[in-house]
Amino acid sequence: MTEATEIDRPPKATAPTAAPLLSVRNIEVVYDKVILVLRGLSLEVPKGAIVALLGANGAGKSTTLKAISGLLKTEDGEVIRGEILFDGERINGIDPDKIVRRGIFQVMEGRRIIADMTSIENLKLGAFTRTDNEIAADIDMVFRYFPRLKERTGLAGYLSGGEQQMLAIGRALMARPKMILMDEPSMGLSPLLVKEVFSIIKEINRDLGVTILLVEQNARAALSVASHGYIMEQGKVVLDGTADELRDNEDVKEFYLGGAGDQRKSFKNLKSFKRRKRWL
Amino acid sequence: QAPISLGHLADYSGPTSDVGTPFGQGVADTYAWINKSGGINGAKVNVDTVDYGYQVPRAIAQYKKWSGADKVAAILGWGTADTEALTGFLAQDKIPDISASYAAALSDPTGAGGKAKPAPYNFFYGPSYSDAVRGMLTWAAEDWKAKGKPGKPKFVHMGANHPYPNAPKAAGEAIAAELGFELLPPIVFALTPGDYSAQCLTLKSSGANYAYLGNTAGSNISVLNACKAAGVDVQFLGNVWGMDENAAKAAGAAADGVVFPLRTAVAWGGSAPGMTTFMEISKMSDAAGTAYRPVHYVAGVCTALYMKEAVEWAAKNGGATGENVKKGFYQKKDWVPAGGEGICNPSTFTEKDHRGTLKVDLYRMKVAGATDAPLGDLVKNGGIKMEKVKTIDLPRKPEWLGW
Amino acid sequence: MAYTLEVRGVSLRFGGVRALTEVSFGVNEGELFSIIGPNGAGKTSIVNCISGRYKPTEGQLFYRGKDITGLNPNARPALGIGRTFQNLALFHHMSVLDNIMVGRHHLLKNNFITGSLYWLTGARREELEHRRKVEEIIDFLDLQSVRKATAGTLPYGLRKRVELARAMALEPQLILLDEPMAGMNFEEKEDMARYIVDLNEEFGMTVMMIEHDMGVVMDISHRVMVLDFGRKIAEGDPASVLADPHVKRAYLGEEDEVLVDPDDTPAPRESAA
Amino acid sequence: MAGQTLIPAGDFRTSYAADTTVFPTTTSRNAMIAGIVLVCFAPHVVNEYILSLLIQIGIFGIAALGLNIVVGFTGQISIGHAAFFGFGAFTSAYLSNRFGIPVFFCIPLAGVVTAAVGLVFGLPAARLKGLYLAIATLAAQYILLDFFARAEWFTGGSVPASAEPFSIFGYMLRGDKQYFYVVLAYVIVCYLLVTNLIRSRDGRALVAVRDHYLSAEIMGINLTKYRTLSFGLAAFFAGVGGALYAHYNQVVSNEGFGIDRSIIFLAMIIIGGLGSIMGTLMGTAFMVLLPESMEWLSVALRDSPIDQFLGLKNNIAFLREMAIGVIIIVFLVFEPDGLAHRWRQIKAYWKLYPFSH
Amino acid sequence: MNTQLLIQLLVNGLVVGTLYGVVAMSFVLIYKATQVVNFAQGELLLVGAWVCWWLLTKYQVPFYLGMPITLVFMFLFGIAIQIVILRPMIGEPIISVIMVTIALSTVFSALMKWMFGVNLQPFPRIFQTQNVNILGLQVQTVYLMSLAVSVAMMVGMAWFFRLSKYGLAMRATAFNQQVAQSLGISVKSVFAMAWAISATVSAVAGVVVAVVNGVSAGLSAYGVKVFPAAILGGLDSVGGAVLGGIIIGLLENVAHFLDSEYLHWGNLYEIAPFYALIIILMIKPYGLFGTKDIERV
Ligand SMILES: Nc1ncnc2c1ncn2[C@@H]1O[C@H](COP(=O)(O)OP(=O)(O)OP(=O)(O)O)[C@@H](O)[C@H]1O
Ligand SMILES: Nc1ncnc2c1ncn2[C@@H]1O[C@H](COP(=O)(O)OP(=O)(O)OP(=O)(O)O)[C@@H](O)[C@H]1O
Ligand SMILES: CC(C)C[C@H](N)C(=O)O
Ligand SMILES: [Mg+2]
Ligand SMILES: [Mg+2]
Repeated sequence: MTEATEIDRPPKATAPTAAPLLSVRNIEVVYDKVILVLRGLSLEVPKGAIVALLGANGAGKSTTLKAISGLLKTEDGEVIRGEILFDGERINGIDPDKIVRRGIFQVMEGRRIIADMTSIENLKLGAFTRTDNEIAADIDMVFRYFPRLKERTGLAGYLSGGEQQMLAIGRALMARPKMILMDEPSMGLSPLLVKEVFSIIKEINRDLGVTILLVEQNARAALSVASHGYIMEQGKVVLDGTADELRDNEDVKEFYLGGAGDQRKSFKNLKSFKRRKRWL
Repeated sequence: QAPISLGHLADYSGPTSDVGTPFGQGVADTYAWINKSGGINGAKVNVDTVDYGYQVPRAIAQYKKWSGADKVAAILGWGTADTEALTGFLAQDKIPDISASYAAALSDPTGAGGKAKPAPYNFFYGPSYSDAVRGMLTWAAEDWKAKGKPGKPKFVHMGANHPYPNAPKAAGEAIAAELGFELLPPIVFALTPGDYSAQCLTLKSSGANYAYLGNTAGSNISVLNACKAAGVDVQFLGNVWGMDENAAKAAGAAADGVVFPLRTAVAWGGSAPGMTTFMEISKMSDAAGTAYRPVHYVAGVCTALYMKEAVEWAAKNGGATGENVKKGFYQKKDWVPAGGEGICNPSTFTEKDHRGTLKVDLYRMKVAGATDAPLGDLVKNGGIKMEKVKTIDLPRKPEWLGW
Repeated sequence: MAYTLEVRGVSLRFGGVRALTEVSFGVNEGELFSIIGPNGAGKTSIVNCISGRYKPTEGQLFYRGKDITGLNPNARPALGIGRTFQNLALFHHMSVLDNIMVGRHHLLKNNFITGSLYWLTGARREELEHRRKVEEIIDFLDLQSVRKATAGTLPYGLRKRVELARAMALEPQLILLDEPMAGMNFEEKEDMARYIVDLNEEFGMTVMMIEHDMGVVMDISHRVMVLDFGRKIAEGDPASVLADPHVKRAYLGEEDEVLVDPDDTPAPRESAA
Repeated sequence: MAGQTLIPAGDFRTSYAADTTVFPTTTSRNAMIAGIVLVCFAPHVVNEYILSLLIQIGIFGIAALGLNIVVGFTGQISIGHAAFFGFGAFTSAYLSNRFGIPVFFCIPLAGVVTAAVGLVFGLPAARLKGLYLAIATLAAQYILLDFFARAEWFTGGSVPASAEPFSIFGYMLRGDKQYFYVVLAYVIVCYLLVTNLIRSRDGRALVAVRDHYLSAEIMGINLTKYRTLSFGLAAFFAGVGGALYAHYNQVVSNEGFGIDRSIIFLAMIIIGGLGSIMGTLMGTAFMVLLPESMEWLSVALRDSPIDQFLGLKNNIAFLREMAIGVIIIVFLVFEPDGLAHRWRQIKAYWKLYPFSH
Repeated sequence: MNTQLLIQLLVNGLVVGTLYGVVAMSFVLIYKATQVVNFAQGELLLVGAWVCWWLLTKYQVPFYLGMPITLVFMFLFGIAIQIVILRPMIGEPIISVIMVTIALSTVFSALMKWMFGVNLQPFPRIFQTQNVNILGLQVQTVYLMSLAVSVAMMVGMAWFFRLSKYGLAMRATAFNQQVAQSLGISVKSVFAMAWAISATVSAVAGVVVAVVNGVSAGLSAYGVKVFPAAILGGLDSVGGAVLGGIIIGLLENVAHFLDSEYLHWGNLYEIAPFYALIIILMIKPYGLFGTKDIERV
C-alpha cells in the first residue's frame, strides 16, 4: 500500500460541456476502513453522452461505479472524501435504492441476476421503480434484442453465462433510467452479441437519450461508441480525452487496443518477458 | 456481632417460577422481618437470594460461590434436580440445605433405607412427594369404596420426564398396586404450559379413575383445561406444587375438585395463633398488608422459620457453622418454630431419619363461578375455596425411608 | 491414434432444454483445443460433463481409454483432469496461497489426525514440500504480491489468474479452461495467452479452452470445435473453421476485418515434451 | 494494495517454514507465551470465584472451538452442540463409574466416543444444506436429550449423575486450583490441534467446502466425507469439553445440555468471530463473563434507589436477562463480524498509524 | 385397535396442526424476505396474546374490537422492531442476524414476564359456543376460526409472492440484498414489511392458543415447535408451511397414539416429529415444497 499523504491532484478540466449530468469530484474510497482504493478520482459525464472508463484489472473501475450507485456500502466500502453530483445534487451517502429512483441504474459486474427467478420475473424487477404500464411492451423489446432469453423459460440461475449477461443488460433497459452505469457488458458474450450489445448501447443512447458510463475491457469497441474516455490506474484517472484522442495515444494503443491502427497485434509468438509501462 | 450468611436459591424466572415466586418471597420476607426484629441472637442475617431460573448448572455455579471463601452457614434450596445434584457437595462441605424439593431421596441421612444415597445435610419441611402420593392413594382407595363403584380403580402417573415429577413415581405405583389399583402406563407432559389435548384424549380413552399430576401449576392448568374440554372424567390428584389458589384462579372451573396435599395447617387468613406473625412478615414486601398470600408463601415462611431456629441454636451452641446448624434441626421433637404456631405442622428430624412429618393433609379445590376478580376477593367470597378432605397419618415405615 | 479425451455421442437434457445433442469429438495428447460457439450453445456444459458436474443423459466420455462417464467429480483430479470456471469459483475467504494449496488436495497424504499433530507426524514436512511446488506456480503466474491476500477481495482479472493457478496445482494432464480471458484488457489477455501457451508447451498439459476472443483462439489453438444449439457444427484447424459459412452466420456475424488476418495460419503442432 | 497483509514491512521470510508458523510474527508468539505463563499463576493470585470463571471459559472454550470447526470453518450451522457436550459429560462419568477407568483416560476417551456419535448425527450433512441441516441438528439435540433422560443404564435417567473427581496416577486432584491446570493443559492442546488442523490438508478442505463446495468437489474433495467429518471433529471437542465439565462439577445433569446451551455456544463463536481460533476464546470469555457481570450488577442494584424507583424486587432477574439480550444485540449491531475482526482492525490501525488509510 | 381414540387424535392433530401452520407461515414470511430464521417468532406470538388479553381484561374491550387493535399494534410493532434493531444489521452476515433474533427473544420473554408476571392467565370467554363436535371430538370454536384465517392467509400470501410486484421484491431481497438495492428496491422497507406482516400473522396464532390454553410465558414454546413444520414444508413455501404444520400436528398425535396404546415409551409425542423430520429430510432435502439451491458453475 502506498502512502496516503500524497497531495491530491486538482481535477483536470474535461472538455467544456454544458452542465454535466454526473460529476465525480476528487473522491477517495476505502474498503473495510483501511484499504484505500480510490485516491482522488474525478470524472464528468455530460448529459446524453457515452463515456468510457478504461483501466487494468484492479484499477478501481468497478469501485468507481459502485461509489456512484451507492452500492459500495453493502461491501463495507465508504467514500471518505470528495463528492458525487448527479443533476447538480449531491448523491453520495444516499441509499442505493433512492439513487436508482433518481435515475441511475447500474449493470453490475458478474451479471448478478436473481438465480431463483425466471427471466421474465428478473425483467419485471428491473422495472420495479416504474409505475407506467408499458412494462409488458418493454419486455417484448428486450426479447427482440435477445431472442434467446425468450426460449429459456426456466430459472435464470440455469442460464448460460452469456445468457445471464443478456438478462442483466435487459434488466437495465427495463428500468428506463436517465443514466446507466455499465460494468463490462460485453464480458462473456460471443463476438456476434458483442457487436449487438454495442449497437444497443448506441441505440438507447441515441433514441432514448440515456446517458451511459461504460466500463469495458474491450477498449476498441468501447471507444468506438463513446465520445469521451478516461483511463484509470491504481485508483486515479491518469489520462482522459475524447475518444479520438485516446485512440491515437501511443500508450493506449499499446496496452488497451493491442497494437497500432487497425492492425491487430497477434498473440502468436508471445515473449516470455513483458514490458510494463505505467503512468504511475 | 458478625452477621450470619445464608444462601437462598429461588426460581423467579424459570419454568417453576409460578410457584417459585410466592415461596421465595415468603423466605425473603421472613428474613427481612427477622433482621428488623433484631436478627438471630442479635446477629444480622445476610440472605443471598439468587434467582437461578431452575437450572442445575447455575445452581452448581452458585453453590461454588457459597461454599468458597465466604462460606454460608446454610442454604435454603429449591428444586429437586439441583438439590439432588448438590447433595454430595453439601455432605462434603458440611452445609445444611432445607430445600423446597420434597423428594424422598433427600430424607435418608445415612442411606440406611437402601433406596437412596445418603443425604446427611438435606432437610425439607412437609411430607415427601412419595408420602403425599401414598396419602392421596390411601384416600383414593377409600373414596373408590365409598362411591361403591364396581371393579378395580385405575391409577395413572402424569408428569414430565424430569427428576421432580419422577421422584414419587415408583413409590406411588408401588403403593397403588398394593392398595389394589390397576396401573396404567404413565402419561408424559412437559413442564411448560401447552396444548395437552392428546394426553387428555388418551387419559379419557384409558378409562383412568385417579390421575396424579406431577408438574407445577402452570402446565397442570393446561392439562386440566384440555381435559375438561375433552370431557375427561377423572379424579385428579395434585402434588404440593401442582395446585394452589393462583392455579385455581387460572384454571377456573377446570380446577374444581382436584385433591392435593397442603403443607400447613391453615392457609392464608386461616385462624391460627401464628397468623398475626405471618401477617407481619407479609408486610415486609406489602406495606399495606392487603395482599393475599397463596399456600406456597405460607410454606416458604415456615421453611424459613425452621432454618432460623436451627441457626439460632447453632449460634448459641458453638457458632453458626454448618455442622452446628445441622444439629440444630435435631433439637426438638414435634417442633413448631416460634411464630408458626397453628400454621407450621409439627416436625421431627433425627440423625437417622429426615422425614420431618408423615402427616398428609388432603384438601379439595372448590371453584365456583367466574374467576376474573382479584385472588383475595375470590377467596374472601368463596369463589375459590380449599376444603379439607382428610388427614392421613402414614406409618413411619423404615422401608419407605428415602423412597 | 487414440485420443487423450474422447467424447462419444454425448447428449444432455435439462427437462425440455437440450443443452447438448449427440456431441462427439476427441482431443489429442498435448493439444491446445478450443471450443467456440454462441452463448448458450453448450460449451460450459461439455466441460461440466468432463469434470463430472453433469452426468450426460446419453453417451460416454473416455479419458485415456477409461470410461469416466459416471465417475465422481472428486475422483477426477487423481486421473489428471483439472479445470477453471466461467463464473469465478474461488474460495472467497481463503488466502490466495491456501486456494492454490487446496488444488494439491489429492496429492497430499496427511489427514485430520496427522495434520492436527503437525510437527510429530511429518505433516509439516509434507506441507512444506508442496508449498515449494505452489510457489513455483505463483512465480510462473506472477502472483507473488497477492500471495497472502484474501481471494475474494482481488480484482476480477487477478482472480481468474488465481483460478488458473489452483487448477495447475492439481498437476493435471488435461486442463479445461472456461473463458479464461473474459473481463481482461488487451495487455492482460496477452499475459494470459502466454500462460496458456506455456502450460501447453512447457508443462506439456493438454489444454481444452472455451473462449470468445477470436483473436486468441485463432492464434494459439491447434484445433477448434464449434457448437451451436448443443450440436457440433464444425471442427478443424482454426482457419478452416473460421471460413465455415455456418460458423460465420451463427457466431461471428458478418465478415470482421479486425479478426481475420489474411495471413493467419494455424500454429504448427509441436509435440509437447 | 490488494495484497495487503499485516506483516510488518521489512519482515521478509527466508524459508517457507518461517512462513508457516503458528503466529504471524515473533512478537505475537512471545506475547502468547508470556500470556500463558502469566495465566499459570492465576490460581495463586485470583480468588476462587474468578478462578471458577476462568475454568468455565476454558471448558466452554474447548467445546466452542469444536463448534467453530463445523460452523465457522465448514459453514454448516449446528444448533445441537450442547447435546454432544452433554454426551461427552455422561460418557466420561459413565466410563469412570461403570468401568473404573481413571478419569485421566476417560476424558479423551469420551471425546472419541462423542466423535463417533457426532459422525452418526453428521450423516444428514451429506444431503442437507443450510438451514435444513441446521434444523436437522436441532432435531439431534432433542433426540439426544430425550435419550439422556431415558437411558437409565447410561445416565441414570432424569436424576443427575455423579462424576468422579479428576485423578492422575492415583493422585486425586481436589479443588479448583488444581483442576485449573488440567483445564489449561487441555485448552492449550486443543487450540494447538485445531490451529494445526486448519493449516494442513483436511482443515483446508473443510474451509474450501464452506467457501465453494462445487469447486471444492472438482478439486478432488469428497464433500460427504468432509461435511460429516466436521461434525465428528466438532463432537470430539464438545465431548472433551463435556468430560472436563463433568469432572469439574462432579455432577452431570440433563439440564445443562439443552437448546439454550447450544445457542450460547453459537453466540460464543459468532461474537468471537466465525472461523477464528483465538476469537473463539474471546467470544467464550464474553459469553461467560456477560451474565456474571450482569448478575453482579443486579446484586448491586438490589435495594438501590433505582430498584425502589422501578419497583423491581424479584423482577431483577428479568432486567438481568434483558440486559444480556440487549448487550448481545448492541454488540452484534456494532460488530457483526465478531471480536476477532475488531481485533484485527485495531491491529491494522496501529500498524498503519498515523496513516490510517 | 382403538379406532375411536385414533380418530379423535387425528382430528385433534389436524386442528392443532393448522395452528402450527399459521405460526410456520409467519416464520416463512420473514425467511422469504430476509433469509433470516426468526428465533423470536414464539415471542411475537406471545406479545400478541398478551396485548389482546390486556385489552380484553383491563379495558374490557370487546373481542371484535380488541382483536383488530391487537393486529394493528402488532403490525406497527413489527415495523418498530425492524427499524430499531434489525435495520442496522442489513447486509451483515445472516448468522449474526439470526443471533440477534435469538437475543431478541431473550429480551422479549424477560420483558413479558416482568410486565405480565409469571402466572398463567385465563383468557376471557369470547365465543358463545366454545366447542363444536367433530367426529365425536369437542373442537374449540377458536380453532375453527384459526382454520379459516390460515386458509385465507395462505391463499393471500401465495398470490402475493407469486404475482405481486412487492412479493417479487421480497424474493429478490432475500436472494441478494445488494442486487435488490441495485434494482431500486428499498431493502429497508421490504424488511419492515416482512416483519410487520409476520408479527401480525403470529399474533393471530397467539390469540388462538391463548383462548384455548390461557396466556403464559410458556406459549413462546410454539416458536420452537414450528421449526420442524416450516422445514418440513420447505422453508420458502407458504403452502408448505401450512402443510408442514398439519403434518407435525398429525405426527405428534399418531406418535402419541402408538405410544399410549402399544409402546409405552413415554415421550414420543414430543420427540417423534424430530425423528420423522430427519427421515423426511433425508428423502427430500428441501422439504416437501422448498426450492432447490441452484448448483451451477
Ligand atoms: N470488498 C472489497 N474489500 C476490499 N478490497 C476490495 C473490495 N473490492 C475491491 N477491492 C479492491 O479494490 C481494488 C479495485 O477493485 P475494482 O474491483 O474496483 O477493480 P476493477 O478496476 O473493476 O478491476 P477489474 O477490471 O478486474 O474488474 C482492488 O485492488 C481490489 O482488491
Ligand atoms: N443445470 C441446468 N439446468 C437447466 N438448464 C441448463 C443447465 N445448465 C445449462 N443449461 C442450459 O443449457 C444451455 C447451454 O448452457 P452452457 O452453459 O453450456 O452454454 P455456453 O455454451 O457455455 O454459453 P456461454 O458462452 O454463454 O457461457 C443453456 O441454454 C442453459 O440455459
Ligand atoms: C418447587 C418446585 C416447583 C420444584 C420442585 N420442588 C422440584 O422438585 O423441582
Ligand atoms: Mg471490475
Ligand atoms: Mg459458458
